[in-house]
Amino acid sequence: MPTKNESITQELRQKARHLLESGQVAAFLGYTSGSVPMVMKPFVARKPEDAERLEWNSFCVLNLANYLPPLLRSFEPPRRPNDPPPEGPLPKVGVAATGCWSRNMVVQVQENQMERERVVIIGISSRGMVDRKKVLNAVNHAEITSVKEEDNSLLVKGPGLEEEINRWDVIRDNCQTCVHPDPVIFDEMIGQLQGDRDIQDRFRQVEEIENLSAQDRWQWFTSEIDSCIRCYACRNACPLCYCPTCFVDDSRPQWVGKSREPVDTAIFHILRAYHCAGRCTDCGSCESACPMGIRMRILTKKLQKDVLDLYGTEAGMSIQQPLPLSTYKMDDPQDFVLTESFKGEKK
Amino acid sequence: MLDNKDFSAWLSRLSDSHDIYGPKKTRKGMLEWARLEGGQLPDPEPGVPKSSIKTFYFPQPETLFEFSARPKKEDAFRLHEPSRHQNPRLLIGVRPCDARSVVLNSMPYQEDPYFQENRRNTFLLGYACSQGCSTCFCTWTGGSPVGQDGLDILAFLLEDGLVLEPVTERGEELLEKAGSARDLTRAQEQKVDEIRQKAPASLPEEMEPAPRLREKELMALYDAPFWQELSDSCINCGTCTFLCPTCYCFDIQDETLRGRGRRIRYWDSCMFPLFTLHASGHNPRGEKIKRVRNRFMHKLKYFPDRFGPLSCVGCGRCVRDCPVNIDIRQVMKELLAI
Amino acid sequence: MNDKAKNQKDWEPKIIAFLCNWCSYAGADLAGVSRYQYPPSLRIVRVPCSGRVSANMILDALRSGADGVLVSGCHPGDCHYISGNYYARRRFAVLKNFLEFIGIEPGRVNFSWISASEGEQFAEVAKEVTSRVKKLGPARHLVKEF
Amino acid sequence: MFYATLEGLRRFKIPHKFEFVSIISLYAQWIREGRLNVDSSWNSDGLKFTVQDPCKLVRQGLGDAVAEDLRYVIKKVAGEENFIDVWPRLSNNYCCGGGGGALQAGFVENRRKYGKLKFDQLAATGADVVITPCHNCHTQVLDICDFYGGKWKTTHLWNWLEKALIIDGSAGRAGKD
Amino acid sequence: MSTPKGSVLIVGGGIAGVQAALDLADSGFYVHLVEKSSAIGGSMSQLDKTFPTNDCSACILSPKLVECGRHLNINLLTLSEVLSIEGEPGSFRVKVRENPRYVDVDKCIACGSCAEKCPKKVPNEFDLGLGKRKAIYLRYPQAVPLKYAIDPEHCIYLKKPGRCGFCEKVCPADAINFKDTAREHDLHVGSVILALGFRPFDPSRLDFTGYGQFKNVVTSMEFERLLSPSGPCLGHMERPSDHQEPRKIAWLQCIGSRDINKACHGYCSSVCCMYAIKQAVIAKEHSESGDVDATIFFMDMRTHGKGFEAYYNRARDEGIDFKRARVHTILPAANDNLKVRFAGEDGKIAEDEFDLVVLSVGLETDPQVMRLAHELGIELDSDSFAATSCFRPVETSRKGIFVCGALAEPKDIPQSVMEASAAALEAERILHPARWTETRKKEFPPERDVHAEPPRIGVFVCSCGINIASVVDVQAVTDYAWTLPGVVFAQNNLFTCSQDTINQMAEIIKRERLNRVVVASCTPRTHEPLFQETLREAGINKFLFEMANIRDQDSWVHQDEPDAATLKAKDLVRMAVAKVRGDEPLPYNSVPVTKSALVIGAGVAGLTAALSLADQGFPVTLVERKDRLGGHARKFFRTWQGQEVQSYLQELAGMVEANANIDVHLGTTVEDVSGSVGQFRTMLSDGTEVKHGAAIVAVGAESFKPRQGRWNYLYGKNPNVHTLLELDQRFIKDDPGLKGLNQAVFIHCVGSRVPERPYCSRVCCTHAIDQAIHLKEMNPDMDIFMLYRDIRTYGKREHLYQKARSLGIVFIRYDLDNLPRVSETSGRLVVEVKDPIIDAEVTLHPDLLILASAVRPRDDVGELSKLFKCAMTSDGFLLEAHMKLRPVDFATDGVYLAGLCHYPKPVEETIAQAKAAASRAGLVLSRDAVPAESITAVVNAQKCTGCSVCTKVCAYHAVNMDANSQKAVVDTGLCKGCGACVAGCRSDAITLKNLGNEQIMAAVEAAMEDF
Repeated sequence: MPTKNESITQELRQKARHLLESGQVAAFLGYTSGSVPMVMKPFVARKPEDAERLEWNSFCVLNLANYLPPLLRSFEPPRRPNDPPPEGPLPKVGVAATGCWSRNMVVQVQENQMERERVVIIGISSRGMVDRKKVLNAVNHAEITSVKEEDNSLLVKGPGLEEEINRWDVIRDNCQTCVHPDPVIFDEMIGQLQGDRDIQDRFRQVEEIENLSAQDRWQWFTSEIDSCIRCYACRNACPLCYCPTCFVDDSRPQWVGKSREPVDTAIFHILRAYHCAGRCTDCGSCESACPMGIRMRILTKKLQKDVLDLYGTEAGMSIQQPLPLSTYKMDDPQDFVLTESFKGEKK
Repeated sequence: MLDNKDFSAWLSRLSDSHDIYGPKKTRKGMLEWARLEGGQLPDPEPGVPKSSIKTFYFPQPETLFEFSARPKKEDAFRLHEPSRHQNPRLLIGVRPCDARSVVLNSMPYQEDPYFQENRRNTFLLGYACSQGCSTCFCTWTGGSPVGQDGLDILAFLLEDGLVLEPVTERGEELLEKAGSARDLTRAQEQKVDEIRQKAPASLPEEMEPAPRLREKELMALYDAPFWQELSDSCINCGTCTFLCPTCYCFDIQDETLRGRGRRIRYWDSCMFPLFTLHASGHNPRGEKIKRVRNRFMHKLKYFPDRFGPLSCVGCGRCVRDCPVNIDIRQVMKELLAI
Repeated sequence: MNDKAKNQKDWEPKIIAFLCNWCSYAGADLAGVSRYQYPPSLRIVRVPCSGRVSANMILDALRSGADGVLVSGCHPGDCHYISGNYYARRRFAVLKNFLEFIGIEPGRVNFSWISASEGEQFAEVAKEVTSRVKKLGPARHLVKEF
Repeated sequence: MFYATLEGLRRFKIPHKFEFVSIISLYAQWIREGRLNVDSSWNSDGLKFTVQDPCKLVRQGLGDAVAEDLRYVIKKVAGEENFIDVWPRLSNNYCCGGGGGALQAGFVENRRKYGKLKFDQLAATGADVVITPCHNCHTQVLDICDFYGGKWKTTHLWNWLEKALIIDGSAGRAGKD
Repeated sequence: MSTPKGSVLIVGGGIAGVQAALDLADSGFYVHLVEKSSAIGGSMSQLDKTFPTNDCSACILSPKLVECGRHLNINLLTLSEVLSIEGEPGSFRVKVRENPRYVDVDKCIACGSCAEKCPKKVPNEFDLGLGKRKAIYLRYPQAVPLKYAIDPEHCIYLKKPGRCGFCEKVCPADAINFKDTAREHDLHVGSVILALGFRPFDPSRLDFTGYGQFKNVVTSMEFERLLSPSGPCLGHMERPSDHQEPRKIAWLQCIGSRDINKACHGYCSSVCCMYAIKQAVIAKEHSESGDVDATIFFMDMRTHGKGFEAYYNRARDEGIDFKRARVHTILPAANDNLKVRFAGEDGKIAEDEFDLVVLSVGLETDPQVMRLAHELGIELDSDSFAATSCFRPVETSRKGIFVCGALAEPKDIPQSVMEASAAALEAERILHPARWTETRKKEFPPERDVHAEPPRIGVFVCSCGINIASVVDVQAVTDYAWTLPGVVFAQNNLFTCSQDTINQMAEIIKRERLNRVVVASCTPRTHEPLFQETLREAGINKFLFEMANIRDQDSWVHQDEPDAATLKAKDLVRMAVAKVRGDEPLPYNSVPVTKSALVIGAGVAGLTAALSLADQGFPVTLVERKDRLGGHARKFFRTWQGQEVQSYLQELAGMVEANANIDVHLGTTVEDVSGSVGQFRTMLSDGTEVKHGAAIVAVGAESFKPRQGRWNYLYGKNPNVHTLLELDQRFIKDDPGLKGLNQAVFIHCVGSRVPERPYCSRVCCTHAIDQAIHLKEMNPDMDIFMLYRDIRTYGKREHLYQKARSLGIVFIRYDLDNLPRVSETSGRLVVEVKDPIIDAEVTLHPDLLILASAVRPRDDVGELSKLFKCAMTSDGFLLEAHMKLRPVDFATDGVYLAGLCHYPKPVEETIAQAKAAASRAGLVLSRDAVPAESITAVVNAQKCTGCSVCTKVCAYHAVNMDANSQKAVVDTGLCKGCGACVAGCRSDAITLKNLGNEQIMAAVEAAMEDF
């Protein structure tokens, strides 16, 4: 009997092949496997037969929304910046999407990065993706040469190594605390929607840090990022980071030094996260992409928590809902404002 | 032959006059370069540390000079040398692939005073690899798990100590201070030989791609169709470049701070949007596919055409840590197939 | 050099104050007109609106060596540009929490609403912010050095 | 009668040439004009006076002017320093509580309950004498003083005017007791 | 009439006078603004906050005052009085006496040294005597002109020459002139506008209030000062007796209003209910203890303005206690507290004790103003307000002399501002041939192109007499400035702003070929324009300039720390130099104007606006969606003053049709709008494309018809149930059937002030009562019952209410919990309602049931508002740019609104607003080009991601996505330079000219420089 992911893979190939064959899409964006265990390759199927290379498993950790806008652009006829848009409908692209990916697609639509009509979304309700680093920890960083996946376990093999690991134990933190595993926009579904998950302590990681002293928080933050090599994998894996010139690349003004110095690295991480405030869906791509094992996701998670607490919104839940930092309410909380807290203190 | 205690004692003595570094396991479980003090020994884990040793030759950032940004002060616009590191550095536990990268990088940086100064000032004590990892392929690139290129001293790790072989004169000088060296026992000699024999065999079969690639026609490689699929999955991050021991591209920037300024050199990556960006705004490598291609063409074609060897030591870092599993070994095979 | 100065006992903090032109900057003027005295720690940067102030600017001030930052705008509803301070309020609420989350001491980065007629309040805020920053000591966390 | 006529003409907008004047205003006018000579020196004991402003005369009738005249006369008669005003006063003074037929119609309990407010107000002045220039007020104030145990004397105005009157501007007072 | 004079006299420098002055001066007329006190600003400057937005009064007023004070075409005559006006429209001779100030305004730098030294303390009239000022004084901190004045009543020297004279000794500018004398001015003007305002009613007349007797009874105006941060207790809210914060405050409404008994003011003062609520809200907010009990004693809560009812509801939710009770007396209690006795609606007597009682005093005309009016031959009405009529709301009895603001009737600020613009329009209508004949225009030499030059910065460090120099070592600062990068000249001046220094500065700029200038002196808010003008005179672009505020924000606030202040001054200069280095010449943006207008809607508002503009020679396109002119007003019988509406409307429509300048498009709607102020292009549904410089939206509203639901009351089911307008129809037809009726019942607030339509429709109380009176007059035997919630016959309309009651019309109050119930038995209407006064159910059998139903916004207003990029309120009315001070402008420049689409209002207010809108539109149409902001946002398309954050946060719709490139583009005509987009942009793709991130960062970095 095939595993759940094997079934999904089959159905995904079928649907992608159909979309490509029928000409509904010019390409289908999914994953294929590569040469290293537990690392999947985002893959663009351009011909119906490519669909057979598509694969779905628990290691599809990078958010495919990240690839969509440039992929869609690549199918537009070339034109100069001020030429009018081409007439008639433009080619579409199909894509597989879990809850968070689809929410990032919503944000991309809201932020004018792509048109909803141009993507055919095959929804997959997510069962959570595996954190390669957790697996490595579980085997004490022994070398792994193959991993076989069952529905609820992973069989890990390497030189002198064979171990079965409980799948849920090595699921990424963001997936373990994920509330919305279902796609919010899709054209077709593979499998059933599972509904929102009831997670009591979805912000536990954040709260643990909040409860530290300022000094300890700084200690945590600096030690978390001190290994950063400024490779920008976190930024580049993020579907929100589409600026042609990122603030770190700017030299006029020079917001932040470009090299590996603690203050500049800190400011890079602060601003990168801050720029995601109200937009981040906690897809975890940043953390998954980081070669140095930095848990920068906690930063965006904190912002997600505050935006939810302060303004009651979560990113990408619907195309109509305004992005929280480009809107306001008259009675937004303002206890943080000194002159307002003066009032409070005197009370 | 030094037992671990004597080795430690030697290092401890050396640390008065040298800054000593070696790979240690971090709290996150990965192997990384760390300052070793008071005779600390590196962790004897197999494989290469996360970062390559290029940090020591090609610091991130390197201050080229400093200046005052206030034209009317006495030191107005006068450039001065930054205070530089004084003590010689000794790196311990360098894997032969990393050591070889210094030799390769030295080729384009022949005339670079900063690089050469750092090279003069840095001593390498290498650890021979007794077993290749699944991502290793030094043998393809002209290296060897027990190779000596770039090292001052090569060590073989045995259960009860290390066998140290001087490679350079200055390595020999350094070793002289080790003092209490003992002669090798037969068993130990056998063990070293066994490593020399078996280690290369644990790696993929030699292909000698460099000469074959040099022979290929440039444009045929450049126009190969597989680049498209490769770039489809690439996210243009700098992981491969920054972890790579032989990626040596840099950018330069002036920084000012509170009325003072400095010019720094820091790592660049052909993956980044500013790479080869012209002042006009035009970038000959404006698209992802061109950047991805550049990285591999540089390593596997342009560099060999210019200097002979590949600009790759087969350490496997890029293979291990690429978030989208772009594998240079695959690329090599694709290119060789053309 | 900077550090040495900061270690001295008579260290006076430098606080960058981004004040909106229409309310808080005018409030600061009124403090002067009314001769309310406050510590000489503020370095006021006049901006058109608190909505002009971005997270980048605040971080840049800290990176440049400011011991503290104050951003002050019109009271909600009073914005000369209709809604600038409402957007600012959201940006700052999120930023302030976030900076504190990563360990920037509460009191380093401050926000206030001060109207053109609140000269005394301006002086009060200046005193309060200065005393908070003084208690924290010289900023170190995000100060760029070379 | 006075008020009924006044209000009748006013409410039904009956054209008329009447001028409504209270005797109190005339007293005041005459005192001002020197036609009535009064002197407060008789009040050597310093009897304290206060006043009730009758609704029909002041609030609903002729307004504050007559009430001011009333005070003027009292001050002249009893001495400026011996007058203690109530609060509230003039048009805004409390009703005695005996109006609207309450005195005649037999609602004794209710009337005295309403009058309690008046009693408290007058008692608060500590005055020895309450001038009530209205028969109805007079009876009510007299009754509540008695009922609630007040210490004052309730009188009309003329009783005291007469005490202060200087006859012929020279030889003592008429009716000096 | 020969060519009229191109100048106007405005009497009164309050907000109405100031608004009229600015409107006129900006549209081509020279204005003499006469103000009795030493500074303009009027009553509004004394207020703390304004309702319903709680805006800081000084903050929103100040910019207007400053603009007025600096205006080249406004001659400010403070301390002045009008003596006489002779002549006729187009040519009046006016005598004005300017009383001596004893301070030379050209020299005074408002440093305040004089007042500091002046030994004579005087009760401060600005604080209504609650605080003290000196005999030499500034009326208030933001006074315009910002010049001191000597009060001759109290000056020791002026009383006894030779004594005192300290001010003269300490004045660093030699500005004191004890020999100053009164001057008389003979002015020749074409028209006159009276904006003399009101005075607050003096409650000492009302002895029951205890005002003047008890310290803790204050008037509402006094309470404003107690709340104000610039007031006597610096905004700490103290009660007078012991300077403690009051915990329990009562407001007493209708003090001196709606009182024909003692106050002799039968009218309603219109504003007191709202300001009392505002004060209660602010008191709660202000309170340091945080628990203030606020109680408002009222008769009818009159929150009939835009946003007022919501404000009232919010106040109630916030726990302010509204007591429908008339207070009998304030009694003294222990601790200087006050006991308040009152009878509730249930008739029960209750008592409560308060720390402070605020008397919500009404507005009345100052007797001095009455005398002046009398002398000028201006007729006043029985309430002593200037007599006007509904159809001519700003015209006085004397031709060519107009009135605005509270002088004509008590009113709030927006209404006054509206009338001010309307009065300005009336003057323009007479004087338009003389437009631009008397105005002055500043000429500047051509500007040197400095683009290619390296920065050559000049730094001028001001001593400001001793204001700066006594604390800051100005010489050290000057020497220091020389060392800064790019600085090629630095100089210290005694007074940088003095005329001779200014002239010298212009010379130095030329001689040294400076291309950037820094002045280190006082605040740019007052002085930047002066120095910028100097740059222009010296032939360089005025935006190459920065100020370092080393006085207001340095020497004055660090008086005891000269060393630190000097260090700070150096920092500030260095910051300014760093900033100015990056400044670039900016264009003096302007947009050429198409000198014609589009008016949408041909009701009373649209017709009036169209005529008002056409009469001045501006072509107007008038668009009406229906196929005839007249709009909503075609259904009206008469105004509350009794004038017939239909005949007026016919006259108005006739004039419009006859006017050659008006192009009427009936049965037409607006399809599309593009462009911005000065250059709109509008497509009409009939295919016409209209090019116009300004637009007035006057699309009206409609009457709510309660065909079903909770407010139905058998409307549409029983033939005897009418709306007000339907009854008006019967009046217009003079329906004889109305005469024989026995009983009529009116139900107020049908569909207004209810959850689904929470606003008050403002007009219905007056309308219903007027109809009731009309019915009663037709048939005095008819019994008429008004079922109401609060009677809102504001202003002089209160007289109608009084009349209705005197006619025997019965008023029964109901509330939302106890709605009247209407039923039918065999065709006969039965109305049941509970009368709270007699606490009993009343059953009525009316022959006629009239529903005073709501005025509701039209559904299609939203479409139109989108076309013109205008905002709407949550109620669906159009939202003006600023509720208080820009009541007829939209946030979009060049678009104005009038009439019912703004909010329900009676015809006289509609006419005033339409004229105001025409006046505002005239500001644009009267000039060849309109200035636009120079410091605007600019997009770097290469960096732009097209994410549209900038377009979302722009309040002016100035940033849009280019349809082709999908990158942001800025419409510089609309951009106001606030920078919200810049801060919102993650990729630094949009920036502000001369206020870009790089420049701000340069200043920040400079601040941190070690030296």
